[in-house]
Amino acid sequence: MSVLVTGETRVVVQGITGHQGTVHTRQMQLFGTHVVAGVTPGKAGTSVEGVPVFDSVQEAVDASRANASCIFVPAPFARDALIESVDAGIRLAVIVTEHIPFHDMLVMYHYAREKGARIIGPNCPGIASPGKAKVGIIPNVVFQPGRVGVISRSGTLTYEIVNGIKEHGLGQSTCIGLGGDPVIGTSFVDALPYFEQDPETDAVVMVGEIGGTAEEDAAEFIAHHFTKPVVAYIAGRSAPPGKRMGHAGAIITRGKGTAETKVAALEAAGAKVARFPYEIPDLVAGVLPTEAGR
Amino acid sequence: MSVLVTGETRVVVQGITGHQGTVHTRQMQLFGTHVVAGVTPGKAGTSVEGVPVFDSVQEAVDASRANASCIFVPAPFARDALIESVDAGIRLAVIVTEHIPFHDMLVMYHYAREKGARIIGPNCPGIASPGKAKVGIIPNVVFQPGRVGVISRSGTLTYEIVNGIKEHGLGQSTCIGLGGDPVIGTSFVDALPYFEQDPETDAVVMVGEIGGTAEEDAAEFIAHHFTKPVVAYIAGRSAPPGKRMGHAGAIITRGKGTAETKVAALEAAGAKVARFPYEIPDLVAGVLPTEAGR
Amino acid sequence: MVKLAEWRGKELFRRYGVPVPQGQVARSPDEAEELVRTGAVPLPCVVKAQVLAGGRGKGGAVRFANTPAEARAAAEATLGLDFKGETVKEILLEEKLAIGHEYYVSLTLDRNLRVPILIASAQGGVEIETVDDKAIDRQPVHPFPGLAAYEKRRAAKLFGLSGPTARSLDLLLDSLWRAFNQEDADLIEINPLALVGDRLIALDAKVVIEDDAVFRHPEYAEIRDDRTPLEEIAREKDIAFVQLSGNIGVIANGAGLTMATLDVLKEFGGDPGVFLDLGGTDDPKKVTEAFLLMAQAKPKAVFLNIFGGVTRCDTVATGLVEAMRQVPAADRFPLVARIRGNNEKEGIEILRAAGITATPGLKESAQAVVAAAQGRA
Amino acid sequence: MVKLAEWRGKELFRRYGVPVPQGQVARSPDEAEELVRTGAVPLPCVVKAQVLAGGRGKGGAVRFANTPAEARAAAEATLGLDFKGETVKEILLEEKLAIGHEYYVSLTLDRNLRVPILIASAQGGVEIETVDDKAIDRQPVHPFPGLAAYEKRRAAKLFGLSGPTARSLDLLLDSLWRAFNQEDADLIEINPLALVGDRLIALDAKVVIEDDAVFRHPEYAEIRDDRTPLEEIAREKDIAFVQLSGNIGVIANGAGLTMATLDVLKEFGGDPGVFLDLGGTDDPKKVTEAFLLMAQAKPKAVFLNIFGGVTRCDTVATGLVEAMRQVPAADRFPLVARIRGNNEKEGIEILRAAGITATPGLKESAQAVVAAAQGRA
Repeated sequence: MSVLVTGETRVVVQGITGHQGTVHTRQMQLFGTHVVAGVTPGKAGTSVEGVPVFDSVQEAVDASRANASCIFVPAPFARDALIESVDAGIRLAVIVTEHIPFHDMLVMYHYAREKGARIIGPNCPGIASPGKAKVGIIPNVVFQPGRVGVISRSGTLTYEIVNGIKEHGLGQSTCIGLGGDPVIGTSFVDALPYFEQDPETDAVVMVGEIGGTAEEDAAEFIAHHFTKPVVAYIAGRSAPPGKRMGHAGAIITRGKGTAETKVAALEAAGAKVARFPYEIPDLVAGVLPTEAGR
Repeated sequence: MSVLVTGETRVVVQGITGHQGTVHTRQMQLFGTHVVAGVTPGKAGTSVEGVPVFDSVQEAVDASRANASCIFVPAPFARDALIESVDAGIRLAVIVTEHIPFHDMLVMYHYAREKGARIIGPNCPGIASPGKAKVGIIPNVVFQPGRVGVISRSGTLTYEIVNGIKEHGLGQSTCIGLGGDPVIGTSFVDALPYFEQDPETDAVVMVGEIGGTAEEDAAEFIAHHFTKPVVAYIAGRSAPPGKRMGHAGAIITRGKGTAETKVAALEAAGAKVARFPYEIPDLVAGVLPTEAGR
Repeated sequence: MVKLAEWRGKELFRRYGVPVPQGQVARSPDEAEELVRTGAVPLPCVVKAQVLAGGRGKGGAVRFANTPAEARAAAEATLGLDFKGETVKEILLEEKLAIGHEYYVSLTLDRNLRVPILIASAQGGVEIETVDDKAIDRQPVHPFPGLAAYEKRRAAKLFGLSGPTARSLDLLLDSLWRAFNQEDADLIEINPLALVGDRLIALDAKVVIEDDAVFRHPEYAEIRDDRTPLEEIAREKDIAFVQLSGNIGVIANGAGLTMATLDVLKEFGGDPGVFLDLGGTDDPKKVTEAFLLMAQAKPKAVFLNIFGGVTRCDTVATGLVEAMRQVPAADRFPLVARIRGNNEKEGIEILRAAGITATPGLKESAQAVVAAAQGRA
Repeated sequence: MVKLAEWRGKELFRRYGVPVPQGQVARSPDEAEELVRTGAVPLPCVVKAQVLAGGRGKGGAVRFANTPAEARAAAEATLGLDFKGETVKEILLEEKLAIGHEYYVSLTLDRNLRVPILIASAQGGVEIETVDDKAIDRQPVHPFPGLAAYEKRRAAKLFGLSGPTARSLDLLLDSLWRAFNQEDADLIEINPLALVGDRLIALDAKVVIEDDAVFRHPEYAEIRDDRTPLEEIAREKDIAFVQLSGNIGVIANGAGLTMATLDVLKEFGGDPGVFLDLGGTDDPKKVTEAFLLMAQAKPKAVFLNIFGGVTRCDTVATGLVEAMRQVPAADRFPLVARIRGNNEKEGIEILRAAGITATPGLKESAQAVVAAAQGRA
């Protein structure tokens, strides 16, 4: 099993000939991922790190049977790249690209949803299952195979925490970096059911941030539908309130969205909440079934 | 069971205060349907045939727990009516209204699809399960409870055929009139799986027409995924080719769409194809399991 | 369907930014000559009959002119011409362009996929149904995100375009997409789409507007121009009426039942020619109107085939009897009625009392009406 | 975020057909007086300071004038004023209207539902967060079908409007919806939306454009006006930089890690004030630039917290050492570095060689930097 990616995952890299695309194609390969095709319009016939490049995702899929996409194309073209991958039949797209206008992402999200495709990101580190596959940019070095799932809204902080789990002698089943943009394809609530159903996951670490109500919603889900132990951390407990003009945003999340409401909701749902990142590994070790995941 | 409607179906009638809405509310009630609410903006507080009228579908659903909608509102407002019902949580909408621009229907179809709602129609007679519920306008008199499913693209011809089944001493499990518009919410291929899974259906009568490839697609589905006997009829075998400007339409259905291709595909899929409507009841009786459905 | 004449289609193209040749419509030889003489249309020019049927090039409906006098001559030769049943009342005069290549592109609805579809071929300038299937590219376009950049790139690749020409295809396809949606089009077709230097220009324009959407576009209400006069009257009375060759008139309710009736009539050797669909009405006045319309089409015999579901058979019968009273003796026709369903017995009784044969059997009634049409009854 | 001044918001409203009072912007008392004297702005008029902060009415930033001289006086009293930290450089002069009722309406993103949301209240003219939750209506608007007629009817019902006034709300909401999408807005807020006779008029305009979409709207690139000068320099260098009160500078990579660092510093009694997010960069030149920028903010101490995933710790260290060499002696600050991950050992070595304390422990380093800021190190 594992979550969303498996040993059968075959990745097409959209924007493979750019700097990031090329660097991370190599890293994905080193992780053991089947990177089967790349796409850059006008570059068909070339290759990057031994991976053949095509003009379109459809041509790439036809030639390589790719079933997941990793999108590195610049923000102005990301919307088109995602629609192209969905139309080519890809049902898992990791969008690494940052600075995509949320109006574009609204279209991408709902389009993918109608077509039954899952987006991770944008502006995210992606997904990785040690020993199986990685789609995205999480550093290979932080992983070792194990039974702890990680779901995070952060980037580098995720690496730090995943690495902490490894250094504690534990390993990860699957780690998903959701991305921190206003509109993301996969939220905590979307991701948790996969971990619930994954027989290779014994516990989940959830790394949240202040703002929005994604953590409160996750707590609600955990309370009613999640049976595995959860360790959570909320970054920004002591952050100053953002400068925000207009008050419409606050109206939506009224009475939610602060570190306090998130921590309280998660604790009420039975999660162990770490106050600092370095407390996480001990808490995880404490909730794991005896000897599991080591 | 039965298909899509059950004894638990609770209907809100959108456009209940119009002539058609009022007449068919009464007919649905006489069929035994729970018509629990009506909607006509500006008419809240009144009632039609004893059914309370609300300004909006949300108010109707809140007050009546309606779970299906029957839409009679005029074509220019049908798009809004459907979106309103979907947004209010309705997951089955029968659109009786005719002359809805297909550009509107494209939006309605894909929106409902993203939200997991099913549209029957537009420009259709609706759906009925004798002894359970009717959402739409199929005349009550043609029904009697039984084990024959009917799926039809036609209107009056459906009544004729359903009535023929009754007069032959058989009865119907569920009858769906799909509607004949360019874009319909539920096609043969969409409807057949429900009948496959319905333990109360022993055989299905499929009433098609020339044009499009819906019947060919249904044949494909029947060949691979449908295990119950099918009797089909294709209307328009001898119809003259339509006057059509431009040839783009023909390009799409190239080599399909005629009565011949439809009949051939259905016969190849194992269906019995009637040459005339009056042949249907005998064919149905012939394919039914012994003594079933009588 | 509202089918726009070429010149109207090109006016629409201009509004949406699709490049078209410089040109203007004329309705007389004087006007044609004047357009060329004043330079409104540059020379040499093309003179194209404004008819909806295809095959104009081969059919002599497209001519060329190098001088104002030639333009007049072409106009004289074309105006008033009968082209595949249409009389030429308008001609379009356009600059003649040096064409590099001819492509095909269209947008229409794919009913099965339930999305618009972009059809493209590098083999333009010929009827698209003569083009090999493999040379035609079909791309579904989802209405939510709309036409995607990758779809436009694929079309450019198919056409072998790059650089500024690919960019102009991009803009052209965006314009077509906007026009298709904003005008509620059923079909927008450019054939040929011509490469002139490094520019793409729509040499022809086929635009069909969706009938049901005309309420949003009142400007189209007046230009539905492919109906017979009786069809036009029927439309005004909101009766579905189709007139073809054949001598049996069919009045039924519902398109499916009408088609099934046709099938049965043909089976018994009949030749149905006028179809009148009452739809859901049972208003006796409307039924009367429908019959009077039918009488004007002068059928040899008429078959009334009604299944009364919502419709009541007795009120249809009442309208029918009234109609037969009003039809002038000269226009009378043998009538066979087959009515079933709602108030069937009362309806049959009303008809019988008026001397009209009425039975509930489809097969028997069909045989009877065919016999009547063939003078055997 | 690109926050538009009220007058810019109203210009945008005008373009989209949202009714606004007749008015014009002025930048001097002369200009203000002239606008009124020439009738460009009718009397009596309102003189509103163009600042982004709310509460202008109570705060003396809105004045009234009945004569050109009064308009000049109001302009003189307002221009140059310091309002909640903003200096008033522009004023908006507008006709004074007879207001019947004040409503609230806005469009913004609901991140959770992942759709825009229409927020309405019949209690306008006050800060919306002071309005009772039950008096606020929230309607999600799906971007595909767009704003639906039933949603507009619900708003009209909430406002108690009918007839032509309801119809004008309809048009107004359609305009807002178009503006929200076409301008890539983050927020469009009208508070108050005033009923004047039977017309609805936007008395205020708050419009925020999405930063990430400015590439589609180059006209907004020049009017981001809520940054400190250092933040502006950082933006030009494409470095995420936020300046608040507090005396510890934090340089980290990634927003989450930055926030976690802040949490840890606060835990140990620190007062972090400047945040600099290196993001994914490990270009030594960029690291140097970032440090020089930090030096200008004059922190008491700086904490470098890097987890090298993609980023390499050694190149960050190299950039840091170079930066410390360039910082003028007067601007030097105590530095604690905590680096982990990719090439961690090499990085620590480089820093130690340059005399910079570097450890891999977050807790210990945080304690060290707090002590340094408090002069205890």
